[in-house]
Amino acid sequence: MTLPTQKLINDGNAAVDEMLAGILAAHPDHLFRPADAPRAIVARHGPRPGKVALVIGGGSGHEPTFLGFVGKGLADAAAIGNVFASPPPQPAVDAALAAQGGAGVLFMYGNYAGDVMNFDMASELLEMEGVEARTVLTTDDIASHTDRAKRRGVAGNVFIFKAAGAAADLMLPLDEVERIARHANARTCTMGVALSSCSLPQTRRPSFDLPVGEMEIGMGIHGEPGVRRGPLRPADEVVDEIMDALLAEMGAARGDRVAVLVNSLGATPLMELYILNARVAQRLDQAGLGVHRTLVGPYCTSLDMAGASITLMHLDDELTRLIDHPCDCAMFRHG
Amino acid sequence: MTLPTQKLINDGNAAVDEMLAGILAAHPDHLFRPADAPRAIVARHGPRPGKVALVIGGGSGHEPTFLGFVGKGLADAAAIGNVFASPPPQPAVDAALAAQGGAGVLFMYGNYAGDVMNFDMASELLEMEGVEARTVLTTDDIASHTDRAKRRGVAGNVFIFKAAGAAADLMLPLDEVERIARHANARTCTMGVALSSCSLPQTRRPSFDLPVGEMEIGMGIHGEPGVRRGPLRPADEVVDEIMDALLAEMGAARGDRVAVLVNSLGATPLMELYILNARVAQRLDQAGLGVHRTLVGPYCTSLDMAGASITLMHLDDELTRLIDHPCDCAMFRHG
Amino acid sequence: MEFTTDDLKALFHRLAARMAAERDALCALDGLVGDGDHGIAMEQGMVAADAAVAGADGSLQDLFNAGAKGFLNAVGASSGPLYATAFLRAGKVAGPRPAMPRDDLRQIIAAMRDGVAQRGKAAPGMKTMLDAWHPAAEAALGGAAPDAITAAARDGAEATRTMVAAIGRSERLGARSLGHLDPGAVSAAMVIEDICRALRGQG
Amino acid sequence: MEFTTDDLKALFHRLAARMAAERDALCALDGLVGDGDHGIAMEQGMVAADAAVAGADGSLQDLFNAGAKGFLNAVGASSGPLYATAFLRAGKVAGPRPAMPRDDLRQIIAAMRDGVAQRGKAAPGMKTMLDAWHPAAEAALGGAAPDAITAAARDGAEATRTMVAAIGRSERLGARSLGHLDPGAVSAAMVIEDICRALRGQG
Ligand SMILES: Nc1ncnc2c1ncn2[C@@H]1O[C@H](COP(=O)(O)OP(=O)(O)O)[C@@H](O)[C@H]1O
Ligand SMILES: Nc1ncnc2c1ncn2[C@@H]1O[C@H](COP(=O)(O)OP(=O)(O)O)[C@@H](O)[C@H]1O
Ligand SMILES: [Mg+2]
Ligand SMILES: [Mg+2]
Ligand SMILES: [Mg+2]
Ligand SMILES: [Mg+2]
Repeated sequence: MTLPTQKLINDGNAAVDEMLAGILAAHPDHLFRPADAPRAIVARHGPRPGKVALVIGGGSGHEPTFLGFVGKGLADAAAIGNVFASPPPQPAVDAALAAQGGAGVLFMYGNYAGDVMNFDMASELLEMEGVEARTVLTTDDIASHTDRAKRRGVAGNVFIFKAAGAAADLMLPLDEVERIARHANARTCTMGVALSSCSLPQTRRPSFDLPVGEMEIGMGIHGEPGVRRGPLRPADEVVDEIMDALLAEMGAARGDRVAVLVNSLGATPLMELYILNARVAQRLDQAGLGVHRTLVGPYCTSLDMAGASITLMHLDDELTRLIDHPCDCAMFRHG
Repeated sequence: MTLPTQKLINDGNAAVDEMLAGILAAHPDHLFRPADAPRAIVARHGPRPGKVALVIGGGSGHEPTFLGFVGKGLADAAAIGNVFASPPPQPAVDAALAAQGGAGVLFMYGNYAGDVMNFDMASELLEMEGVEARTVLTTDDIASHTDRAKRRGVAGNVFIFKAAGAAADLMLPLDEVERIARHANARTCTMGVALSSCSLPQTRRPSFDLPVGEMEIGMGIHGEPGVRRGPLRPADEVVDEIMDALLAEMGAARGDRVAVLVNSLGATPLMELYILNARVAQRLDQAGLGVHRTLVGPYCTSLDMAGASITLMHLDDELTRLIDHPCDCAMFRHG
Repeated sequence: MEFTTDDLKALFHRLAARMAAERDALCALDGLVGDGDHGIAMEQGMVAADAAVAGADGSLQDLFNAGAKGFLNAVGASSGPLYATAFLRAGKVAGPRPAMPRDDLRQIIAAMRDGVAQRGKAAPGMKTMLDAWHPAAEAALGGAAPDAITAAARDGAEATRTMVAAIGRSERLGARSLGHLDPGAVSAAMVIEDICRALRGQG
Repeated sequence: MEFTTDDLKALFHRLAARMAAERDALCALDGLVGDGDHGIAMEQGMVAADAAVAGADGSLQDLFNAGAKGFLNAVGASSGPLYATAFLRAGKVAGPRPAMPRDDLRQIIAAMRDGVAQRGKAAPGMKTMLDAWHPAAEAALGGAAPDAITAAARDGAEATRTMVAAIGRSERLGARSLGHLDPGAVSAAMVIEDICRALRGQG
């Protein structure tokens, strides 16, 4: 029998609520929780009359995704689920009602069956309250399906939410914010590898078995198996495999520009991420692509999983402006 | 025989230089490397005539410490050592010469025998070039010695460097910047626990043996053993042990204010850090202490070690102003 | 002997205990094809449903509705909307009655199947919990004995081993999902087994 | 048979190979009381020193100076300044000569001890590499046979087991350092052993 994994937690079932208490204590200037809405987190600055409310959400365990991206210039609120579990409809409704300013709500979240069912129920409930809610799913994980519409949403969330949040902050109408969100999603591609399993706070057991010496290629952010398993290879070869796939998918022309995210799945430290980025930069240079901005760090994690993902957003003038738009979130700032 | 630990690296011996390449590629607007100084990293904005140059440094493997704190309003340059190894004198000299503006250099680094020897040699070399160099060691790890002067410098570096960097950015003279640095160090206390060993990129073996179910209390940031080993306990109990020690050491009066850092040693994700912070906030509240600011995340790491540390800086009006002073670094921004 | 609100409370209580006991095994199954949390979702959901039902007054339908709400709000995930919808549909069948003939549990099983199918938009053969609910519902409506309904559910769950997932979290696995059980189908067979105990008059 | 610049180059080459071979064992020792990297520092340092010395021309002193610089710049850490200073002091003893009597290696050992002591500000008994260098230097100056010098270094390293660290990275361990060897003393005994081979005329 495997021994429990080492975690600094109290009761696994209380982990999410205790985390939220710690977040609210750390970031009182950025975030608050509406009365009677224990799983809705709202930006102190950002939501305002006439502004489309961007409401994001999903399961916990991906921090700083989602709630770290709630703040002026980015998302207005987040609905918080249990670990790796879509929130039920109520927190999404709570978040939307607290954040909405009369110009409609845009729900954005990763494309997972559970999230779709719960957020759709939330939309129906909002409709009954007379609040218009639209939905844009993120589907950036190119390893998860050949059909774009069936892909998972993973670390590319950061750029996609950022573009939509900037559009909403610029007071664009719901149609426009929705169009931009779809456009941002369509131009964002991610692929990742895992070097270890994660383990849930409730079970404290590895969710799956990944022998030392192997890695999972195309791993999702919940420990869902990837496209294949293979021997752990040197960083440059891992990057090359991912970049070959991303560049083929993206079909960018020489001279085009991209935003880059080299993301830790949780346990992989900055040293390794920057080693990956050295090769990413070389590959982009060889492809004749310009780098507009590079983010490196834990942006979309999978609890304590070791591994990393690479995201490219294929910029155009519109997306560049939106990516450059300032934002001020508890766990992400720009400009 | 233990199997090699899972890392996304190429050649262990090249890890630091490849990391630096990845950092320079990611942050060209913030950082540059002077010609012929492969292990000196200098802020693009910040160094200027008449300003004291704050030069920090130490071994690699603690990212974002040190080079992530190089930037306008914080450190002017960093000298980069091998993994867990003080840089030799030359990078420190290179960094100082590239950053200095005629008002002298302040070296700040953690109190380790190797760093002291190498930076002292660097100071002697600078003296020969007619550049005045002073040194302030950080000694915030209260678990490492009863005698403050013999303690290690650990995650408290972030606040201590921040205060000194703000003083230098305000164009205060060397005497004042040095005084403030000592003052900031004297009022900063840290203690940490480890839940796993780290492993060096060259050996890819755990540096020490920590059985599942146990933790090391008072662990240093290089895997140096702590004050004792004990069974892994619930997060709240771990926080209580650390907070008891920090509060006793700090001797703050009710109504005083603190800055808080809940730091990951590398592999511990945000969820666990925020669970710790929930308890930290409770304990500070019970002690009648106000929280001026809370940082949560990987700020001073130990490669891929699982674990966390808690830092308190006991603020006064001067330190509050300096902590609030804006800074813009590749891996740390404020204001 | 009719199926009363007390029987329904007892059923929810048994389901909560059952899912708690099976939690780690269901998580392990989900770890192979999904995200490793199905046992947690089912335990939290049934425990919350049990608490809600235990604390509720009223008709069978009222209790089913309370269970639906309790399950959904505690869980979210895929299981939350699926079981919440199933319980709401069951409540409609049970209606505002304090008790019903035990044989109406056959319609309850079928209604739950319908709820899962409607909410999840899946069809049988897609390697989901529907692959347990669907054959069980067919057997129940066809008048099969309780043990045969249970067996149909179990066989349906077992058959997911040979299916390639076509919906839900494991859909992206493609052929890699072959050979593994669908965790939601396995837990569904357990739920159905406990309903069939009640149908048999044993609980 | 004198000790020539070629002999010195060979000595550095042997030290590089030796430290590479002992790297993981030294790292393991350092893992118990320090930060686990001593073998890496000694390998990188000696390999760099070897390369610098191999590529250098000039006197024994020139080669020692090149070795010092190569070691220091490749390593930093504690070992870097300590061995760099040791080599610089050795170079002073060797002087601007193309060769020297092998017996002068006794003064070299003593000079290296002095360099380590001066740079590290440690005293014998503090559980550092000085606990190998110091007894070896005393034995060398006292005219002991090469094997006896080697043994003195080794016994000194072995004696660190019973010492409580009073300086350096393991100082903060207090009594927890008891029972463990100091990695720097262990590697120093290896370095001294190779110098003693040269003193014996074997290399
Ligand atoms: N669209 C769907 N229709 C029917 N059942 C589904 C559907 N999507 C998922 N499921 C079921 O849900 C189970 C997973 O539930 P759970 O692990 O609790 O949720 P999540 O996938 O959100 O982690 C699957 O094993 C499958 O049986
Ligand atoms: N002040 C000192 N004087 C003499 N030797 C020292 C001193 N400090 C450390 N050492 C030696 O250095 C060794 C550690 O070297 P190394 O692991 O390479 O450096 P670091 O401690 O910087 O990781 C110790 O085992 C000890 O022998
Ligand atoms: Mg889930
Ligand atoms: Mg070291
Ligand atoms: Mg699941
Ligand atoms: Mg060491």
